[in-house]
Amino acid sequence: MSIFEYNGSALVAMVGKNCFAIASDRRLGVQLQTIATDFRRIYKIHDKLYIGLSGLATDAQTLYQRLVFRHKLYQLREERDMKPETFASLVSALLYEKRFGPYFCQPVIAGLGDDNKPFICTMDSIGAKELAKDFVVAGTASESLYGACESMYKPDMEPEELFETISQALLASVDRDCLSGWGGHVLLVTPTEVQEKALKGRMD
Amino acid sequence: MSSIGTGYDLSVTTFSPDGRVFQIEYAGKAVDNSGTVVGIKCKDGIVLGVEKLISSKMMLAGSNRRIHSVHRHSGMAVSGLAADGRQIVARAKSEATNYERIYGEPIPVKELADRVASYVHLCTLYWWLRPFGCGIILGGYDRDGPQLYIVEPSGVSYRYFGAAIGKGRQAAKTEIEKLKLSELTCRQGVIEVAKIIYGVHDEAKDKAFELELSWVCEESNRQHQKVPEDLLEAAKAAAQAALEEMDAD
Amino acid sequence: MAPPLAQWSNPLAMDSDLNDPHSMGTTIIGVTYEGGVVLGADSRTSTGMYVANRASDKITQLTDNVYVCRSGSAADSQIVSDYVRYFLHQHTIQLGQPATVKVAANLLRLFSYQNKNMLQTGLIVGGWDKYEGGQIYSIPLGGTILRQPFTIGGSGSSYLYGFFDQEWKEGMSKDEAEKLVVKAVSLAIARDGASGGVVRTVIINGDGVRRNFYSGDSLPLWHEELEPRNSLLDILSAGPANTPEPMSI
Amino acid sequence: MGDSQYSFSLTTFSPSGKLVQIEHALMAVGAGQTSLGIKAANGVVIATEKKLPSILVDESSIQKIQLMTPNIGVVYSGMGPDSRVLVRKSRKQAQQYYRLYKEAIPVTQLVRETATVMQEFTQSGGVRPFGVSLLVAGFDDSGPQLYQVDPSGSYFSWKASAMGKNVSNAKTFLEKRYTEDMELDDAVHTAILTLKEGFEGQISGKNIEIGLIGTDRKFRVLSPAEIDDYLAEVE
Amino acid sequence: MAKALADVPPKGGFSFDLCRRNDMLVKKGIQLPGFRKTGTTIVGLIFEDGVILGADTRATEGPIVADKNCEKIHYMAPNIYCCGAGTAADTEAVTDMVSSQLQLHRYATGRESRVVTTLTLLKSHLFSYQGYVSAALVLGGVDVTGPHLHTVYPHGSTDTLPFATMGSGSLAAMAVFESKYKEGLSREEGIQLVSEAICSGIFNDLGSGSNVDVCVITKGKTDYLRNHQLPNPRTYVSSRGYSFAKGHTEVLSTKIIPLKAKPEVAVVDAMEE
Amino acid sequence: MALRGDWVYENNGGTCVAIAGSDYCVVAADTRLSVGYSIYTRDYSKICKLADKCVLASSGFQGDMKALQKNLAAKHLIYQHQHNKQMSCPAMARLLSNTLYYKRFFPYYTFNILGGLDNEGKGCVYSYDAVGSYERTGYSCQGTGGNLITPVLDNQLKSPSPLLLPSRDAVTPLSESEAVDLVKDVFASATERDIYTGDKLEIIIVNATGIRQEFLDLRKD
Repeated sequence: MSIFEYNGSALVAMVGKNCFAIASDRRLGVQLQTIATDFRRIYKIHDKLYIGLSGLATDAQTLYQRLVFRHKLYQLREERDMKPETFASLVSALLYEKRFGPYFCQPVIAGLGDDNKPFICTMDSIGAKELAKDFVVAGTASESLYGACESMYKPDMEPEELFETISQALLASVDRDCLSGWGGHVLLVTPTEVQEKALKGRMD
Repeated sequence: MSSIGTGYDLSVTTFSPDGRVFQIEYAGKAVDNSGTVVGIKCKDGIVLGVEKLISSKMMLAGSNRRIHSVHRHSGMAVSGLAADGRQIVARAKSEATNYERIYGEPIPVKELADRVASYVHLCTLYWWLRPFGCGIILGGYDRDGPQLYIVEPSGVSYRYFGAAIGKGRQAAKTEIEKLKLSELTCRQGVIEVAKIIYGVHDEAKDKAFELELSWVCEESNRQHQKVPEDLLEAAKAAAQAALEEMDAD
Repeated sequence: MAPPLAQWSNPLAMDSDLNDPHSMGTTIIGVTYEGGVVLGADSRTSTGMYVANRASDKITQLTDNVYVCRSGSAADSQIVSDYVRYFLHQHTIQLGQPATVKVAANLLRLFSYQNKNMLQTGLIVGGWDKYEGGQIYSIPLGGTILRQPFTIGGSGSSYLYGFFDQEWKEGMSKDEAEKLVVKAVSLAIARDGASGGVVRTVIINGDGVRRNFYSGDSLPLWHEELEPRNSLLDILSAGPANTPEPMSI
Repeated sequence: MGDSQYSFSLTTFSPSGKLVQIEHALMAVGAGQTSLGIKAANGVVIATEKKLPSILVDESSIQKIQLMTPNIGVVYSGMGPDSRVLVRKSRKQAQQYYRLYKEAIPVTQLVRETATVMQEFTQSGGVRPFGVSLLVAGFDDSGPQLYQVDPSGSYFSWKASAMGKNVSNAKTFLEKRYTEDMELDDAVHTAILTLKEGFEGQISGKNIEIGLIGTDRKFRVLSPAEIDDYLAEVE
Repeated sequence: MAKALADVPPKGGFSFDLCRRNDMLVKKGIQLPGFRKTGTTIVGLIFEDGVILGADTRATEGPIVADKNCEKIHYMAPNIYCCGAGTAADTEAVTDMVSSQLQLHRYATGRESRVVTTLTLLKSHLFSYQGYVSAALVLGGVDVTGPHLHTVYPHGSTDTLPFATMGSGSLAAMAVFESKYKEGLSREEGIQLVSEAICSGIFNDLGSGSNVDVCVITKGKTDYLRNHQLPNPRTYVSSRGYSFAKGHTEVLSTKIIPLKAKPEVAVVDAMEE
Repeated sequence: MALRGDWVYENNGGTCVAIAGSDYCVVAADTRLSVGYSIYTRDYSKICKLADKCVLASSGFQGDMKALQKNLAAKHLIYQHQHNKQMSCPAMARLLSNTLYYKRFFPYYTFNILGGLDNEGKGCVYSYDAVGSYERTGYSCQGTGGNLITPVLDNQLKSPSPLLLPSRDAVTPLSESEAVDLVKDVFASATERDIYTGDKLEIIIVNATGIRQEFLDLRKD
């Protein structure tokens, strides 16, 4: 068994026109046994920057704590929020530091930059950044998500359409992955507001 | 300016106002008051000779040697504080073996002299060390031929044809200068060295002394060795004879 | 639906081949002659089955008068020779004269020996110095050092032992020696899959160093070897006159 | 550096509550060659005298204004060798920041890091304070910035500042000439005029140095020929 | 201060504190995740006035394409670039680290970086990790001593060549070079040949794909031709498309958090005493 | 790649899709045959016509694919001789299942989809695992790109739950041209992300008028 399959997860972020959405499933399992059905994998760094951590939940939480610590330190020191690009580099540096004993975590980072330009990015567990203009995925359902997003994604979607697209992609994908599911969380971030929605999905 | 320290002579790390380091000069004095040590470079090798002053008649002849072998091909004669000398010899030995271990060939005499000099010099640089109270004559025979060096307590080192340190160095040097070193063989050199040592010995101040002789030459197969017993006795006899001849004049 | 019996076998297993450490299945030779030495090597560097470099230079300069032939892991032999070159430079400056071949060889030996658990490299050192003339040292895998009148190394050497036992003669001339080396390397290239490309030689003697290069198509052909010829692509593009008959299917 | 736990700081309080070592360091700065900096609306300029001990020194081999990052330059007054230590440490710090965040270090951050080093040297065992003040000129997302860092480790953001031998005259001059909406070219002219005040001898491209940064965010040091052109404009 | 810095990574060092746990997991039969690789074609050649480097743009994770348009030609110095193959994180990290060292070295010396300096820094890092940092590189640049092209293998061995290829597509690309390379190519011929070699890798090696990146370095000038060729556009887009009407997805709950517009802070210079 | 140890199979990659409609069946597969990082050929048809209204698409190990096709063809020939008619698609589905299960402990390393029209002229798709477990569905996808395509088909063709009573028809609501369009799009998508899928798409459309073949170029990298 791959260690990524211990808890199971599905994460996806997608870019729209001046907005982005990041979504995850809600299941936390220990292999095939479901432990929690309202688990959150997407963490807020600041109002316009979110990170989703797929993979081993214990590592995800540790990593999240370190990231929040580093970000708060940065905020105090520099009196500003981190740009998404900067934050991605920080995550990458923290992961690569453990090159030979990695956190079993594959992060997905999504944020709005200075001029509300959406930024999304994912990495492998040792911090190899992958910047994409359209969508990024991670987790046990990543293959399905790749397929679904590759078909369904359109450039320059408005927030409503973006929400529908990412939700459909997520739900379609987790239904074909037994390690993730139980609906989903979607965060839709536009320059003016954040919409946080819980999706209804198959409960298995 | 005065050559006494007046407070500037307490540490090796203090210069006097006229730019001297008194501690090193004092160390030199310890050498100057010690028994004479002579070394000459003959055409086929090096001869080292020491006037080893005997402080007590109870001392066993041949003990407390002042000539030491450093490596197969080199040796040193020590004048001044014998204990300090042993420290230097120990260092020289380790440098020599270390060199051979790394480079696979015996250490060149020049390199050995350099390293020993650096070591001696090192002890003149820190307030928590004192300089060595001894001078060294280093002789050796390597692929570039026989070579002779002096290492002073200051860490200075020069190469010589003939060298003398200790009490009778002035007289000894005068005597060495009279020799035709480039024509002399070591066998002859041994006799000459013995004569010089006997000649410079001050019977009035120092009672007894023992002559120590070593060589490294073709005859010793380029190895540093004590001079053979019979030759030593012959040299002693010749020196004694020369002395008596001089007295007779 | 039942799960499929097995997921596919690791389809990426084959990329291991190119990620193999870079190694030089090699033929290297060192030969002494009257007045100097000749070093020779092929030029093939391979990773697994892939020829990573067909014109590599395995005869590396250490000092003005000493060269080394490298075999085994490319990374290891490069690092060892880089370090030794650096130490020899220091040593040359310290001594004020060129390092001897023996010193160079001994440094390589020391490195190979001290890190024998980590290094996969066999070396042949050759050079000339004024003390011992031309010398060849072989430093095989574990850090042994052997001085030999001639030595061969690398995977191709197994085809050459008998040849050398027969052909090597004491007191060869420079040309005879070089001819022997080129012939030997080309023989090994013919038989050993891990050796190939061109032949490089380095001749070192009292007058200096000379490098020679023998391209693959200038080498003699041995038993059942084919004439080098242009690739099929060249023949096809040369035009209808040379077009070979298509094979009938 | 004296890292032994027994080594003690050389900078200690005097009975009157002053750290005289720091004051002495400031004296060293005050005795140094004059440097100044002006923040314009669209950039920053820093300038300094470059008087050499002898005409035999090859002036092209000496550069007093140095780059810390492509968009931050620095000049010192006081002991030249001390500044090298600071510049080296700051450059390293800037690179470390870049490698962590893949983003150029903001001027404020770099100045603070540099100031931290200077402060540490007023409190650590076995070391003395730096005998230099620095003028740091940079241009980042927060616009053009000019900072002065002193041996105590304190730092200030300035519209225009001067330091070194001619401080008071230069500052008075700058106070008179400075306007908020000054363009970079005007600032260069003002800098030259300020340096000219109290300059001993004939000013030329060879005995002053000017570094500037504009909206292109590339700090560069002017060549003697370029300075001569500016000098011609001023006259 | 010291406490706060405790979490800051030591310069370039690795942290091994999770190794024991991870080894334990492996012993329990758990598979460690694969890392993102660039199963890559990278090439380089020397032409009449400089060096041309080329790379494909596919990054893979097992049989899946993780990134269709990644950058594999890394900046080392203004006159030196480096193509990377192998584990993506490693190539990225090692080139970043060395380019930072070079930058400091340039500041300290005031001179243009040399290719050999870069080569030595790379190989000594890679050798010290004995191949565990798996970066295979093609390094090219032009310095005072002329154009140079080197390959660096993960174990730290290096080669100096007039034309070089690396990565899983290296055989395909080398076939092109071996048959068509000649000395003294012109700039256009060089770019053409490099593109052809990369395309050969893109089409014949499944680990390589998507687009062609080219970097031309000549004395005093570097042209990075990102996506020089795009030989693999998507071949079909559904005419019908997938559009989902608003409300298509069933939503359980919605929370809307309005974001305050950033208050316009009057620019006050930070002062600190 | 050598066949190492006791693992005697290779996976030659490729993806197959089939969609059943009310009066048609679309069966499609790419034509890339590869192993490891190499492409063996860009033009290998993974689809085989077994009977007039019955086609088989398979991916997996090419050797087994070929053997299985021959085996079925032979059995079908015998069937024709014995019954003097073409085998129906449901019958062929059962035959295929049996053939696969016959080698339960040394299976054909193939992932199959059988598509065609049933006795009533309705489209039918049968999906298999390597050892013969099968079911009739409205659409199916197998092979290396299967994981990528399945969720899209799920989303677009959402089939009624097999648990519903009375059971509903497992055919898709799309028209034939819509289905072909969908197939082309999902393959183009899968080719973007799956390295083993590409080169060319072969689409077989079975309807009352017979069998039609279409091709679409895919990415070749």
